[in-house]
Amino acid sequence: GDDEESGGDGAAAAAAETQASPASGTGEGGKVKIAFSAPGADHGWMAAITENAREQAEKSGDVELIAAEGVTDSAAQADQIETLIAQKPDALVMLPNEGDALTPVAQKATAAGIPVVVIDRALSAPGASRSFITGDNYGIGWQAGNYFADQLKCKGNVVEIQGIAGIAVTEDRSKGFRDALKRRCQNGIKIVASQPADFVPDKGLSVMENILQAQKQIDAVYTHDDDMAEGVVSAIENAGREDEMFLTGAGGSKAAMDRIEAGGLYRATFLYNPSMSASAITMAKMIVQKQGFEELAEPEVPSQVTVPATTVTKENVGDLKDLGF
Amino acid sequence: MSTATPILSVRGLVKHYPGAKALDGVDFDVQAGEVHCLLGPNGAGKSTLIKCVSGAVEPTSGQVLVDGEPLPTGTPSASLAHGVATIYQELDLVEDLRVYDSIFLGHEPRKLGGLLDRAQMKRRTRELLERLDHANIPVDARVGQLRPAAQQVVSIARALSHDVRLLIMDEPSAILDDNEVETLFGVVRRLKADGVGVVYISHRLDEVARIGDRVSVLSDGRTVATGLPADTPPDVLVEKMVGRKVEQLFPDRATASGGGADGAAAAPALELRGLARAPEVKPTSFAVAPGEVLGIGGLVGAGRTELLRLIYGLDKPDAGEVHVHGQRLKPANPRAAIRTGLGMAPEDRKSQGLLLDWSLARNVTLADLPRFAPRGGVLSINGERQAAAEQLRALKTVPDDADRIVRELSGGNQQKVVLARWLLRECKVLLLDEPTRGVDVGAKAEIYGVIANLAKAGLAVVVVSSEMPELIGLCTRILVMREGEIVAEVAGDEATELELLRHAVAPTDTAPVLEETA
Amino acid sequence: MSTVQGAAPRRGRSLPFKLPARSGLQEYTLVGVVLLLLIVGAILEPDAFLTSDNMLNVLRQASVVGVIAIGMTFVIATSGIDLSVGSMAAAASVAGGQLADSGSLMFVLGALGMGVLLGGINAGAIAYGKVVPFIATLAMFTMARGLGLWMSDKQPVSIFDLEFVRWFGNGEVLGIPSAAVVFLAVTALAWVLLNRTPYGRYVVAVGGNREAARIAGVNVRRIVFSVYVISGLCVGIAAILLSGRLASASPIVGNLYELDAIAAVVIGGTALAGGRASIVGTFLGVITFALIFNLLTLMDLATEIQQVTKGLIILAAVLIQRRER
Amino acid sequence: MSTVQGAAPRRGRSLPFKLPARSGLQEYTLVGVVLLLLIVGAILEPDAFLTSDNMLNVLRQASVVGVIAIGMTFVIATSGIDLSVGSMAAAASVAGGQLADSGSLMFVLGALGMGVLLGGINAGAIAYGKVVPFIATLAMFTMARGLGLWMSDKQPVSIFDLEFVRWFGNGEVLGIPSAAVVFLAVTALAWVLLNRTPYGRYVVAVGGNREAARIAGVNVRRIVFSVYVISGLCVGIAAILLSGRLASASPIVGNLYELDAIAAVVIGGTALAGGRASIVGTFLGVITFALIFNLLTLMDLATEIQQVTKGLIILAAVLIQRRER
Ligand SMILES: Nc1ncnc2c1ncn2[C@@H]1O[C@H](COP(=O)(O)OP(=O)(O)OP(=O)(O)O)[C@@H](O)[C@H]1O
Ligand SMILES: Nc1ncnc2c1ncn2[C@@H]1O[C@H](COP(=O)(O)OP(=O)(O)OP(=O)(O)O)[C@@H](O)[C@H]1O
Ligand SMILES: [Mg+2]
Ligand SMILES: [Mg+2]
Repeated sequence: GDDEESGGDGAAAAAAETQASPASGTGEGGKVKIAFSAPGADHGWMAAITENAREQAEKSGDVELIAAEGVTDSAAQADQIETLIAQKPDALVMLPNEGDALTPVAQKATAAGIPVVVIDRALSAPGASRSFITGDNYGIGWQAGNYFADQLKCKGNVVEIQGIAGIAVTEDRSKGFRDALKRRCQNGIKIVASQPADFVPDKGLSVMENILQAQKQIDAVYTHDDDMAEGVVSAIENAGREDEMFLTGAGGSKAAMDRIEAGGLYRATFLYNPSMSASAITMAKMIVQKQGFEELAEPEVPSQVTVPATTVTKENVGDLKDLGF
Repeated sequence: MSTATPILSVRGLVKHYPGAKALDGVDFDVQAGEVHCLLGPNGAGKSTLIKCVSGAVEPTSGQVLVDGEPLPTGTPSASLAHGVATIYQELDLVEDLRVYDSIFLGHEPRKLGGLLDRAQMKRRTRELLERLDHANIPVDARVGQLRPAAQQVVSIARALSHDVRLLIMDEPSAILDDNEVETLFGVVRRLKADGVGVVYISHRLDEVARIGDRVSVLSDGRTVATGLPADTPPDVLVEKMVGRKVEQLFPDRATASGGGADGAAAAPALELRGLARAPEVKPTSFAVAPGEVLGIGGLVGAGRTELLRLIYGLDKPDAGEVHVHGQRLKPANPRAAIRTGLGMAPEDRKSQGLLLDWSLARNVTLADLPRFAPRGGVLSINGERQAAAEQLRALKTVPDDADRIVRELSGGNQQKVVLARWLLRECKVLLLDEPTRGVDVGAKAEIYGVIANLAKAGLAVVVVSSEMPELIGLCTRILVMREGEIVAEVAGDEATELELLRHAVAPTDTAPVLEETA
Repeated sequence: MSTVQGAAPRRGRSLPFKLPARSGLQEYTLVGVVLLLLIVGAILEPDAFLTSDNMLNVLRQASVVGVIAIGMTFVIATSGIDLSVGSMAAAASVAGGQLADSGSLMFVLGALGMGVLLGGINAGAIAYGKVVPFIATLAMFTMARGLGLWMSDKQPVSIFDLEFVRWFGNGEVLGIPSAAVVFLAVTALAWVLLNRTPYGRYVVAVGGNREAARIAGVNVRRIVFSVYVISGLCVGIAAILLSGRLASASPIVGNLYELDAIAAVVIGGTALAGGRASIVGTFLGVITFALIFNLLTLMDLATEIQQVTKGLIILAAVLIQRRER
Repeated sequence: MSTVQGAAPRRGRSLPFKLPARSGLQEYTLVGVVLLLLIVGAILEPDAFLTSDNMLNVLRQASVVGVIAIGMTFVIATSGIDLSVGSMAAAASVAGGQLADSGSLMFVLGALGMGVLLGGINAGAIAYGKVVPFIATLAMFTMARGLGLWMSDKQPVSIFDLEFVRWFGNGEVLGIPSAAVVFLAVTALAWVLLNRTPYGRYVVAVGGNREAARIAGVNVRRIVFSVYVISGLCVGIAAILLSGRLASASPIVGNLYELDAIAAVVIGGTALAGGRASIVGTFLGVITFALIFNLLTLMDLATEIQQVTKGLIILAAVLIQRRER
C-alpha cells in the first residue's frame, strides 16, 4: 500500500509487527555505531544514497558510521555485510542489491541482536529486519501512468525505457505504469516499444535511437531513471523530434529538475528520493536509543516507512528542487 | 630377407595439398632388420611420405601396409599401436612439458586408480637417455629450456619409448654433431639387430654408407630409384636426387681481401675483444677481415650459438666489445648491430627465424622494410614481392612463389627463406648459425656459392656449423670451440676432420671418440 | 631445376596470394554474414530496417565501439588485450567535461589527453613493467572507472552548448552522420598504418613471433608500448563521439565496451594469439554486431528472448565462417 | 661414455633454467603477495582483519569464484577461454530454483545439470563447430543470461527452506565454512587431475602444442570438449554454493565473474596462451583477490577511491611477481 501524504520522514504507515530491539553497547564516546552497506555508487541515485547517509551521520554528531560500498553483486554485498557484522555495530542499515539474496545476512545480523534497517528493497523473510524504509517503485509507475493518461487524454503511442531487466525496481516501475494505464484508459494508450537500458545513458541513447527508427509516431516516453533519461533525451533531440513527444524520468536528479524547470521535452519526473537513506540512519539511531517520533502516538520507530513518489512538474519543481540530487 | 613380407610397404601413395602435389604415387618397402635410407631434394616429399605412414597426415590416396596388413590412415595412435615410431623433422615436442612427460605423452604408465606412475616414467626416461648417452639431460627439466640438440635427443628417446617395430627418423642428424650422430648410430645398429626396420632420412650422404643398408631416392613426389645398395657412390645418388651432376660442391676458397688467410693484416670487418658471457662463453677475441669466411666448429653445446648471439647483441655480455669496421657496437642491442651492418641467420629457424603463417615475401623483407617504404613511409607491396622472389630464386627455393605461407614449405626450403632475408639486406658482416641445416646437396652448393660471392664482394662471413666437411670446404680459417672457449685455429686449406674433432673434444675424451669413428 | 619450373606456375595459378587470400576469406564470409543480416532484417522489419535512415543510424551507433575496436585490433595483433577501454572512455569523457567551460577545443584535448595518458600507463606497465596485458588492463579497468567517478563527483556534466563536440552527435557530412565519418576515417587510416607501413608490419610480427621479430631488428618494447597508446588514443576519440551524442560527459558510460570491441576484432579474423590482424574484418565485425543490436531492438523482443536470440545469431554468424581454432 | 662425462657438466650448466624458475617463482611470489596483504591488512585494520573469524569469512567469500576459477584453469590451459561462467552460474542457480519445490536434491541436480548442459554446448561449438572459444562463450554469455531471466520469469526464487542447499551458505565442518570446504575439496581434486593423471597431461599438451599432442596420439578434440564441460560443472557447483549463501536463486547474479575468475587464473601463473597451468597458483590468485576485496571493505573507502586503490594493489601485486611474457 502507498499513501499520498506529502512530506518527509515522519509521515509513515506503521504496520503492526514490531519487535523489541536489544540496544547493544554503544560505540566509543557514547556514539551509536551504525554499519551501512549499499551497492556501488556507480550511479547518480545510488551515489546520493551513500552521500546522504554519510552526511546524516555527520550532522547527527552522536553517530559513528562504518560504511561499505562499491559492490555490484549480491553475493559480494553479503560478504561485505558479514565483514561489517564482524565489527559488532549497534545497528545495521542496508540497501540490498537484491532483497531475497540479502535476507540471510540480515537474519544473521538480527539474530546477533543487531537491529537492521532496510532501505528501498524489501527482504523476503518476515522479521529479518527491524524496520524498512522505501520509496515507492510501484507508485512511480502508477503516478506516471496517471500523468500520461492525463497528458495524452488516454490515446497515443508510448515508449518505455526500462532499467536493468530482472530486478524488482524495474519490474515494479513497469507494472505500476501498465496497471495505471489499463485502469485509466483500457487500451487507449499503446506501449509501442519497451526496452531495457540498464539505467545508463549510453545504452539509453542507442536503444532510443533504434526505437526512433522503428516508431514513426511517438507521443511520450516513460523512462525508469533520470540519469538514463539523459541519453534518451539526446537521442530524441539529435533526431530533431523533441516537439513530437514528451518524456518523463524517475528519481529526481538535479539535472532532471533543471530540464523540467526549463520546460520542453522533459516534462516530469517522479521522486524516488535518496534522502531515505538519511532517514534510515536517523531511524537506526533512534531504535538503538529506544526512541520514537514525538508527533506519533507509538513510542517506537515504525517498522515500515514509505516515501511517496511525488510527481515533479514545472508547477511544483520550484518547491522540490532542493530535494534533487 | 627380401623374400620375407616387408615390415612396411607403401603402395601408390598420393598426397595433394592445396596447390602442391607433395606425393605423386610413391612405392616404398622396408624389410625387418634393415636401415632404409630415404634421400631426395628439399621439397621432394620425404617428410610427407613418412607423415602419411605415421598417421600425422591423411594421404589423398594409396595404401600403407605394416606387416602386410593395411594401416588405418590419418590416426597417429593407430600407427603407434602397430609399433611405428617416428622422429619428425620439425621438433614435435610440447615445450611446456617436462622431459619425462614428453617422452611418455600419449602412452603414460599408470598406477591403479589411473594415476600417473611418475616414478616409473622417470626411471625409464633415465634408462632411455642413458642408452642415448645423454644421462646428463635432467629428466624433469622442461623441454623448452633444452637446446635444440638436447630436444632432438628427447624426441629420439620418445620414439624408442614405444616397443617399436618400425623406426622412422626424419633428418635426426641435422642438429647433431658427429659425436652424437655416432652414438645414435650405435643405438640404431642395436635395434637393427633386434629385427627392427628403420627408415632414415638425411641430407648427409656420408651417413648413407655409415648406417644404411638400402637407399631409395625421392624427387618431386615420385620414387626415382628404390632399393639401391648402400655403397652406391655418392655422386650417383646426388645425380638421381637433383637430376644433374653437382660437379663442385664447394666454390674456390675465399681469401681475405686484405691478402692471405691472415685476417688481422687487413682492417678487420668484425673484431671481438674479450667478449664473454658465463658460463656459455669464456672471454673470446678474434678478428675477421673483409672477404673472409671464418668457420667456427665444435661439439654441440660448445657455445657457438651463444657466441653469435653475443656478437649480434641478443644476449648481454658480461665483458668485452664488438667492433664492426672499427666502430664499437652498443652491447646487447640487435638493432644497433643491424644498423652497423651485421646480419644473423639464427640456428633455430622455427622459434627464432620465421613467422610461419606469413608469406615468404613478408618473411624475407622483415629485416629491411624501410627500404620498401621510401616516400611517405608507405610500403610498396610489389617491390617487396619482387625483391623477395629474386632472393628466393637465387637460393632455388621450392616453391619460390613469394605469396606462399612459410609453414607450407619443406624444412630445407624454410631454411633458405631465413638466409634470403639476410641476403636481401646488404650487410657488411654475416653471422650464419648452421646455415645448411636440412638443405639438400644441390642447394648446399648454391648456398656455398652465394657465401663465396658475398665474401668476394668484401663481406666478412662467420659460419657456425657442426658439419666438419662444410667448414673445411668453405672457410678461410676455422676456429674450434670447446666448452665456451676457442681452443684452436686452423687454416681452412690445411684442416682435416680428424684434427678438428681432436680439438673439439676435451683431450681426455679423444681416445674413445676416435675408436668410435674409426 | 625441374621441380621449380614444373611447380611454380602450377601453384601460381591455383593459389595466388595465399596469406591475403586466407585472412581475406574471413573478410568475405563476414560480408556474407552482413548481407544475410540485411536480408533477414528487411524481411522481418520491412518498413523500418533497410531504410537509408536506419542504415546511417546503425553506422552512427557503430562508430563509438567501432573506433575503440580499431585501436583494439592493434593491441590484439601483438597478442595483447585491453580490458580497460570501457572505463577509460568514461574517464576520458569526464576529463573533457571538466574542461567544458573552456570550450570545445579544451574538451577535445582533455578527452584525447586522458585517453593517451591512461593508455600510456597500460603501455608502461606492460612494455616496461612486464605485467601481463590481461592483468595490467584489468587494473586499469577498475582504476579508470574510479577516476571518472572521482573527477566527476559522480555527476554527469552537460555539454549542451559545446556546439563543436555535439556536432559529432547530430552533425552530418554530405548526409553521413559525422560520428560515422570519423569512424570511417579512423578505419581507413588504421588500414594504411597496419597494411602499408613498416610499423604495421612490426606490430603483426611482434604478435606472431616476438623472438624472430627481435632478431630481425624490431624494437619489440617500443611496438608493444605504442599499441596501448594507440588504443588509448582511439578511446579518447570514441569518448568525444560518445559525449557529443549524449550531449553530456558521464562517468557511468562504457560498460562492456571491452567485450563488444574484442568480439568485433576476433570475429573479424584477428587472432587473439596475435600474428594476424584485419582492419576490414574488424570494421565488418563492428557492423555485424551493430546490425544485430539494431534489428533486435526494432523487433522490440523481450529482453530475455533478445539475449538468447543474440547469442544464437552470433553462433550462426561464426558457424557460417567456420574458423579453424 | 667419457665424452658424455666430459660434456655432462657443460650441458647441465648451460641449461638456462628460465621456465621453472618462472612458473615456480610464480606460486611462491604469490604466497609472498598474500603474506604482504595479510601484514598490510593487520596494520591498517588491527582488530578486524587478521581475526580467524574474518579469515574464514574471506575463505567463504572466495569459494564461489574460486570453484569457477578452478574450472577456468583447465579451459585456459588448453589456450581456451570461457566468458560465460557468470551468466551460466545465474542460469544454473535458476534451473535449480525451478526444481526447488522437489527438494534440495533436485535443486542440486538441476544446477549441476544446467551447468554441464550449457558447458557442453560451449564445448560442442568449440571442439566440433570449430568456433573460436572467445566468440562461442561470448554467445553463451548472453544466451545463458537470457535463459536465466526467461526460466525465472525475471523473479528470484526464494529457496529459504532448502536446508541442505542453505547449509552450503551457513553450514560449517569442524569450524570451517562448508562453502570453503567444497572449494578446498574441488581444488585438491583438480590438482590431482591436472598434475597426476594422463588426462591432465593431455590438457596441458593440447594447450602447449596442439599438433605435437595430436601426433602423440592425443584425442585433441575430446580434450578440448572436456574442459568446457568441466568448466560448466564447476559453474554448477559454484551456483549451488551461491544460492546457498543467498538463500535464493536469482537470474541476475554472477556479473563479471568471468573477469574475476580469469584474473585469478592468470595472476596464478597459468598462461593465457595455454601450455602452463597451476592449480595452486589459481587458488592463491583467488585468495589474493578475496583479501584485497575484504580489506578494501574493512577500510570503509568511498567507491571511487576503492576502485582506484584496488587497481593499484593489483598492479603492485603483479609487479612484485614481475612476469616475463
Ligand atoms: N601443409 C602444406 N600445405 C601445402 N603444401 C605443403 C604442405 N606441407 C608440405 N607441402 C609441400 O609438399 C612438398 C613436400 O614437402 P616435404 O616436407 O615432404 O619435403 P621434404 O622432402 O621433407 O623436404 P626437406 O628435405 O626440405 O624436408 C613441398 O613442396 C611442400 O611445399
Ligand atoms: N636460443 C638460446 N637461448 C638461450 N640460451 C641458449 C640459446 N642457444 C643456446 N643457448 C645456450 O648456450 C649454450 C651453448 O650452447 P650453444 O647452442 O651456443 O652451443 P652450440 O655449439 O651452438 O651447440 P648447438 O649446435 O646445439 O647450438 C647452450 O647450452 C644453451 O644453454
Ligand atoms: Mg622434410
Ligand atoms: Mg648452435
